[in-house]
Amino acid sequence: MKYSKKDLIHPIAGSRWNHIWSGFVGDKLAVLALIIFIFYCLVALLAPLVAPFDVNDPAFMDLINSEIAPSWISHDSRFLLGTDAQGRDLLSVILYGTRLSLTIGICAVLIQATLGICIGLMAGYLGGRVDNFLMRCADIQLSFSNMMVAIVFLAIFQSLFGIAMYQQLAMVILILVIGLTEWPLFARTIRASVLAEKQKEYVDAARVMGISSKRIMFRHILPNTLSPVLVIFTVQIANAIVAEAALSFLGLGMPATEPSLGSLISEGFSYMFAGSWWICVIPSATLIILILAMNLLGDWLRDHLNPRTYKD
Amino acid sequence: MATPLIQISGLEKSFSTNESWLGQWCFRQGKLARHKDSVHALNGVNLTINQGETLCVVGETGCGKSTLARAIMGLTQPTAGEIHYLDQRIDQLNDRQRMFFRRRMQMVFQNPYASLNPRMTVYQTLSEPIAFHQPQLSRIEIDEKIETLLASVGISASSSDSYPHEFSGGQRQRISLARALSVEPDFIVADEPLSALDVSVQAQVLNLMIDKQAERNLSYLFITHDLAVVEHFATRVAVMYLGRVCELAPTKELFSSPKHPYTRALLSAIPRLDSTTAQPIRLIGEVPTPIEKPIGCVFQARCPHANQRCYEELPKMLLQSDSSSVACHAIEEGRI
Amino acid sequence: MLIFLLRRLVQACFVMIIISVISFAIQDKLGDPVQQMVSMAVSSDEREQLREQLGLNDSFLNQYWRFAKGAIQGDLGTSYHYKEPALDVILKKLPATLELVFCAILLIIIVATPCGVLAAIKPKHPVSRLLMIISSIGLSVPIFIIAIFMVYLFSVEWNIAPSFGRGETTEILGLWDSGIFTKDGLSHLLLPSLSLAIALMPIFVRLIRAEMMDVLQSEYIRFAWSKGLSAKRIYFIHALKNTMLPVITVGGIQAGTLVAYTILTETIFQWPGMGFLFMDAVSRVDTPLVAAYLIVVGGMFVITNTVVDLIYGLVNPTVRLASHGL
Amino acid sequence: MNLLSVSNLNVNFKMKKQELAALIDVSFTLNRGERIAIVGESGAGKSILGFSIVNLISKPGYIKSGSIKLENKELTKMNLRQLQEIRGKRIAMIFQDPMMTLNPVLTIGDQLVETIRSHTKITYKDARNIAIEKLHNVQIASPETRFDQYPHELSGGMRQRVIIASVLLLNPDIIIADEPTTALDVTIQAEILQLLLAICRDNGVALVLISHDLGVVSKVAERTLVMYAGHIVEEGPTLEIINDPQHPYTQGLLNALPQMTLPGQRLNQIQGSMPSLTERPTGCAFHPRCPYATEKCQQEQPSFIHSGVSSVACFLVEDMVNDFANQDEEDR
Amino acid sequence: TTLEIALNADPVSLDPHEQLSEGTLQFSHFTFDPLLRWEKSGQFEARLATKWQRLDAHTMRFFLRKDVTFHSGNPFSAKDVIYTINRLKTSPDFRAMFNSIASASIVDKYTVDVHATSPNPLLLNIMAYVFPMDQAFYQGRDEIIKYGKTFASQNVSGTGPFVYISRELGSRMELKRNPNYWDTNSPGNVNKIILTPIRTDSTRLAALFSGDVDFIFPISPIDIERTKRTSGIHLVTIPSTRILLLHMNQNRRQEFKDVKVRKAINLAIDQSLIVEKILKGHATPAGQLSADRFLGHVHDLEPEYDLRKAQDLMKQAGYEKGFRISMMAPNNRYMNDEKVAQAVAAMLARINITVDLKTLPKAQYFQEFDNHAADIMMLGWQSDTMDSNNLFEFIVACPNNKTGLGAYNASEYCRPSLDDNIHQANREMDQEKRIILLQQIEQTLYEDAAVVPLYWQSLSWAAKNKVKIQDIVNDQNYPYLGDLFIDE
Ligand SMILES: Nc1ncnc2c1ncn2[C@@H]1O[C@H](COP(=O)(O)OP(=O)(O)OP(=O)(O)O)[C@@H](O)[C@H]1O
Ligand SMILES: Nc1ncnc2c1ncn2[C@@H]1O[C@H](COP(=O)(O)OP(=O)(O)OP(=O)(O)O)[C@@H](O)[C@H]1O
Ligand SMILES: [Mg+2]
Ligand SMILES: [Mg+2]
Repeated sequence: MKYSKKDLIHPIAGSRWNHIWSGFVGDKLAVLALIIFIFYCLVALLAPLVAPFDVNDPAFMDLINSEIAPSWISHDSRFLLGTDAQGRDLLSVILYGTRLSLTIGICAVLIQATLGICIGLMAGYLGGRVDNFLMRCADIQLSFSNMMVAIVFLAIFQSLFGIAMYQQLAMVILILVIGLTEWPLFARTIRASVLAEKQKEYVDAARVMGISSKRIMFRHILPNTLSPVLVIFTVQIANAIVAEAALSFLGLGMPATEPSLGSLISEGFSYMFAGSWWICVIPSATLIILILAMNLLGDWLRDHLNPRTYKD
Repeated sequence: MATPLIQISGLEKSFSTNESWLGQWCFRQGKLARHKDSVHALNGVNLTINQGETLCVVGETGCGKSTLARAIMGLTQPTAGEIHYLDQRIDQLNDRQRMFFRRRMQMVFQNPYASLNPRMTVYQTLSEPIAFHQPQLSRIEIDEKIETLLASVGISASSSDSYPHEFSGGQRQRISLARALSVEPDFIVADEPLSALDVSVQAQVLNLMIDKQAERNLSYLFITHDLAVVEHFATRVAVMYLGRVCELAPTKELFSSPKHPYTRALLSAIPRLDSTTAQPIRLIGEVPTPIEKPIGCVFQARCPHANQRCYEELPKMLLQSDSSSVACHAIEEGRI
Repeated sequence: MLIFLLRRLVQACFVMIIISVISFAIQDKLGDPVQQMVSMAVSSDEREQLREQLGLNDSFLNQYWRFAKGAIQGDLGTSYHYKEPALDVILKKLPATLELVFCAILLIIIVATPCGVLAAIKPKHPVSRLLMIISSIGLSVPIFIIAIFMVYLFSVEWNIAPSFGRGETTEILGLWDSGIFTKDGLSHLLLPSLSLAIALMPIFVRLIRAEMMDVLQSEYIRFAWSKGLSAKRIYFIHALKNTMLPVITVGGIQAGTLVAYTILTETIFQWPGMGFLFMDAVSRVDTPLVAAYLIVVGGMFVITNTVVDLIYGLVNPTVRLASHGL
Repeated sequence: MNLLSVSNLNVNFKMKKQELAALIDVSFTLNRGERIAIVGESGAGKSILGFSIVNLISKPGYIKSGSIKLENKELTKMNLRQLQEIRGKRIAMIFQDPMMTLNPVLTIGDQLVETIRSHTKITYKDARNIAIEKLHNVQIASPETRFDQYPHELSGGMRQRVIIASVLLLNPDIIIADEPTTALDVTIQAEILQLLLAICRDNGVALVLISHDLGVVSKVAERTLVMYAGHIVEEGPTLEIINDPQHPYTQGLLNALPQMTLPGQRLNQIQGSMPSLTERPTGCAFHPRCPYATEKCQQEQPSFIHSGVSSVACFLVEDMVNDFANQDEEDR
Repeated sequence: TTLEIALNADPVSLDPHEQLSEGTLQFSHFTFDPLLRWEKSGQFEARLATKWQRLDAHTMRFFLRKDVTFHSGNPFSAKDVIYTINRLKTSPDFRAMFNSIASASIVDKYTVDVHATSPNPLLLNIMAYVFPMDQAFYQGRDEIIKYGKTFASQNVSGTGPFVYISRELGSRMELKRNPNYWDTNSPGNVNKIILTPIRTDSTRLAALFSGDVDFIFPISPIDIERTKRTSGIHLVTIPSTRILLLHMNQNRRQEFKDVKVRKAINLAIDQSLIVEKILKGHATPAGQLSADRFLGHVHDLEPEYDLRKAQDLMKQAGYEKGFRISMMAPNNRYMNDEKVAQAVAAMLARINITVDLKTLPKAQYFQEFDNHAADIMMLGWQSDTMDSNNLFEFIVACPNNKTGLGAYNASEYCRPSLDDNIHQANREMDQEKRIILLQQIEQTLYEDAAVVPLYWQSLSWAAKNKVKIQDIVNDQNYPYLGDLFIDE
């Protein structure tokens, strides 16, 4: 068969990134999402500077101040968003919580991506037995939800380091748990793209030139498979943050002394009926807006990079 | 006669279609048996390519033309048979050993939109093989080399920092040719390099290939569907059918007196501008798929002249009076 | 077909062995089961004795060997808390979870399909824009927040639906306790299945939309238009069937997510299903039950994927299961 | 009266920032039973023209102005329901790639029967009989078994036959065939073309054949339109165009064919390539590649003039014709 | 009338002797009757024993109620009591308590003598745990196995107000009124009980608010205000005797050996604030271990909070700069345990003690507790015998593996003189002398600042208004549902 018509359509002239950028500026929603995301990142980075209180200060937590409503209700100007049940300034806690959640999300996805990309590349490029084996592993991995893996990991870490160590390492462990559970998504997507890219003749051309497999994999194929990765990356950060929140909600996540957004929500939930709604609602809103922004960004990227994400 | 540049003998290649080990088990007559499905893309191909000539390979879709090209280039490992490059056997080399031959033999691909890495500029595309094969060259020498290369294929050197998508199909195909030429080979395999191009652009690329051949005494293995191009460009033509060469002849002889029934049908089917040729010869029957290894003549199922012998015995390539060779029992027996 | 199933079986065994090792490895890492069984006043000697009785002091290999031997005969150990074979306990809770999941999936199919199709064929229409906005937001609200607010609004503030449990159940065929045949049971099913459905719906609406839009671009749809077929036929016969292929595969993959979500929903709604049982077992350190749960879920995943593959093969004629060897 | 007349058709693509013109002032007519061909290089707008006749241009594209009349009915103004009446029944289309044109999840039979049943009210059984008969007509062996098969079980040539059968089901007046054989082997191509030709001849169906292969065109069409960058640049009887092309583009196209040069010699290439929609030059779109281009060509769009049996849009020809006319006048 | 009740846990087993836990004892009160039970006033109420008399320091005689039948229809008599006591002595969980009873003997069909091994002032308190079981019903198939199914764990025959119908472990239990219940004077009118365990506080509360259940326990302190405000629902709160305290491990930390440091810690922790803010006043700040109804309670040992003085003490001890310690607390065992621990950590920061706090689920916490894994550990304790000495024995007595004393002494605090007093109090039959002994211990503990008592938790129940729970709940959390009256 001769080759399909689709490839023939001339790509639009001008630099690819230029094109993407110009499309981006045109899309108000995407710009808004990006601004929100950057804002969150800044806030997370600068939390120690912007937070009105230092959460590490022993005096930060004072029971006397517990459950003060946000300043527009209580008119207590010390606490803009009110305080939680422990008397911590909610704004500061949320800032630090966002920092934690984002760190966990991004680091976890970095792990996922690294693992997934390497495995996907290998499976796709080498094919055959290797491919079969790796994809079976991915299947098995998928059959555990991260909730279950988290429990398994917690247990293993605890027996390795002892319970006391565990809480110091909670963040690292969460990153590992979330990072190690969702790599199949990356792997499968990359593999699918690699399989498609491998068919393309530029790979053969490189082989004919005698270029080594490793170089072909990483210098030729990988850059061409990155657009789906970018899309999944943003969406997965959102997912990772949600996963962390869910684990914290079940009491398997960050310890109460170092609350992430998820643990704040889960803790605040018990105050819903009591009328101190802000302890739950404000962190929830913070989380939802962050995730919404990430998802919108992912959507936009998906539409504009038009990548082939994993389907089968 | 001088040693041919490339000599291919008894080349076979089969692809297995059920890779996984478990998938190979199936029930046959109520018993569990292991069974490997395979596609026999090449079934014993013998060819030679001489220095400075253009050997065109024609044949219908799926007859194994690309597989042949890929086997020569070492992109697939043949199942059986030998490939020689000037007396040296090259079909069983590993990547390291093949390195030398990579410089001697190069390839141009069909799809100009897929054969260039979309994430690499023209400069990167060209400098990679040069730097790889001639590590002694300095930066400046490489730059110079690329400049001359680009100029020689008619691309302005100023666009060397552009990405492939900024070029039209014809330009890309010329860049592909430049890439192949960058290591200064003396043999180029071109797998349908024109089929994606428009007539007007086709001419540009074909001209370039003709020019380069004259310039460097290149040899081509040229795969195509387009018999008009073959007639124009080829020194000799090999007609393939279902993984075998069924007729091999100098161009003039082939077009003036096609012998093999398939060649005849093929030539009669070309929609020519001028002639008001008679009806094309209609081939009855299904185009077979090369799942089963054929016994007898591969063309048997669609051949109007097939007899019992064609079903049983493999026809041999026999030299004809006009220096063409044909593998056909009917011709051997003088039935046609 | 048979070979296909056989292949799945081998794969399943492989999965099972890995899962069993892992789940067994965590056995005594979750905490001390004995602590849960005795009162505070019981002396440490007594506890040690009990531990000995339970075989908790044996070496890991010994314990695993015992476990594996039992597992081959379908005995995944005995739950400390329920004092019954762990498998039985889980299977007893299975109907509840399955009903919940089934209702959620039904809701998803009923709602997501038309929404996705609408959003795909009329992308500019205000309704489909609204749908997309809602699904974007829906995708961003974690399920536990959805569930919490559902409880808060529907049962506490408005008192429309019960907030926990399964309500009245009827037994059918003597092996299935069903809640879907009584009004009470259905009303209990409402909130949990709804929140499960809401959490997964956006994924499917968007997926169906994207796939449908892809399919609508294809040549054969254009050909169908050129044949003068009615829009209904083109959308629902030509396009939808092709759309469903990737949706089915993704659906199979989402099974893992579904399991995670059932854990969350069941915990919040006190739904007496497997997920709730699992969390309970974890906090009770009922390790045999935890291990059995992991194994059962792994098994279910393999089964779901097999079923998904079978369905895929049915819908997609180009994938012949026969070609896997019949 | 013409069966189909297209006049001053303009088709645009509405992109984010700009409007791109894909077809500019295209006019032609088609008579009952006539076979015409549209040739041109890739991207000339041939397919767009084909699709716009049945109003099937894909999304950002729309018909900006102009009219398409089927007998007396204006197609551009019709609503979907009316169009559905026309499509398939009066005007049928064959697409380029038989591999992609049939829905992979429906059987051949389903796809044939639904076409009949959506236009006429007959029973499934009758429809099936018609379908099988048509399959037989396109020389498919054992149509009964094929009827229940899925497209992937058929070879490419077979599928193209099925597609031809499916457009024949309702005996349309016009068949638009958009490169029906490009994806096929030469031998199969010949068979399909013959089949198409025979069917058109036998049933008096008008054919619009879209192709870039002048050889194919010469075998089938009575009249040929040459397109370049959204314009029709030359129109006339096929033989005339092949033997005596007027427009420099047509000339170039023909000259570039390998047959036109001696074996082993360089071909007569046209420089450059066809512009994409975004970079269409002013004036005559062909002027950057035209060896005879003048100042005027860069600024003005030549109009379509009759010269002999064919019509051409080129200042060169226009000047020549004018010269002839002047000479005539002077002579007189 | 049907009562739907939601508790935080359900009994592990139907066998009343399998596990000594709140759930089991609650269940025992539903389906069995004790010989005697606690009244709200702190007195004993005669149930199956109509009266009792002390024969000597070792022996007590119980006169049993006549014409009582078990659910199985078997008549109740003295042999059932003997049988039950003997069975209790074999139960791993109850053995510790019943070891002090040497034997029980039949005097006549309705009279029983109970002999203690030594003079035992708490004999009656222990006898409150005797829920006579139906000997004829259980005999021969009455083994107690912690891990496995037994006859007794699946079948019930008691004399109690309710008859067991069915249960689905972990999600539902049904009981119906015993038609032959002997106590015809009881106002109770509940015909059927459906008991659902709901673990999550908010879900349980939501179930009450949405009308799915009639009666719940417990209410999280956070929700108390809201519950009070909700119409149609009423709330009953009773201070309980469960003490929450912190252990400061003196062997892990040199600093804790210094009484000044311990005192400083005690002074730095503001029990009242914790109770007010975290428990919403739903507990009683404690300055000692014994609740006020215990004999050991010393009236004027109030919790002290004085930050200045605490800082001074730290300075005197040479720890002005403070030090760093580890602390562990459970996070799902006691009401808001995790928050309390956090608050404590914050309060200790004020005297420059930096606390690395770890909170664990109870399943893991008590393992760590047994290992004394942190410098400060939290513990809650309810005295089984409703007596101070039980607290002292487990919490502050010198740890001794043989006698089992000090099993929960994570302070590793050891003062032999105190142990002597505890020992003495165990056999002192004279109430007055005993009070002095116990109060002395409490006073010593206070002066030594051996542990940090935090508060006595309160118990709260909530129910629909028509359910008159105020009459049947008590500080041990054994609601006497048999006497529950529901307005129609
Ligand atoms: N990697 C592969 N795996 C399995 N079968 C293959 C593979 N590559 C080629 N084949 C099969 O081998 C046969 C020969 O293929 P090949 O690509 O050589 O044909 P071709 O003559 O180049 O056809 P075309 O004209 O379409 O390019 C075909 O039937 C094809 O399906
Ligand atoms: N959906 C689209 N959006 C934007 N431009 C389009 C679209 N479809 C087609 N075009 C452009 O319109 C022009 C005409 O396209 P058309 O498909 O008619 O060409 P063609 O002559 O049929 O070419 P071919 O021989 O390759 O089929 C091309 O330049 C093409 O890039
Ligand atoms: Mg090929
Ligand atoms: Mg086209």
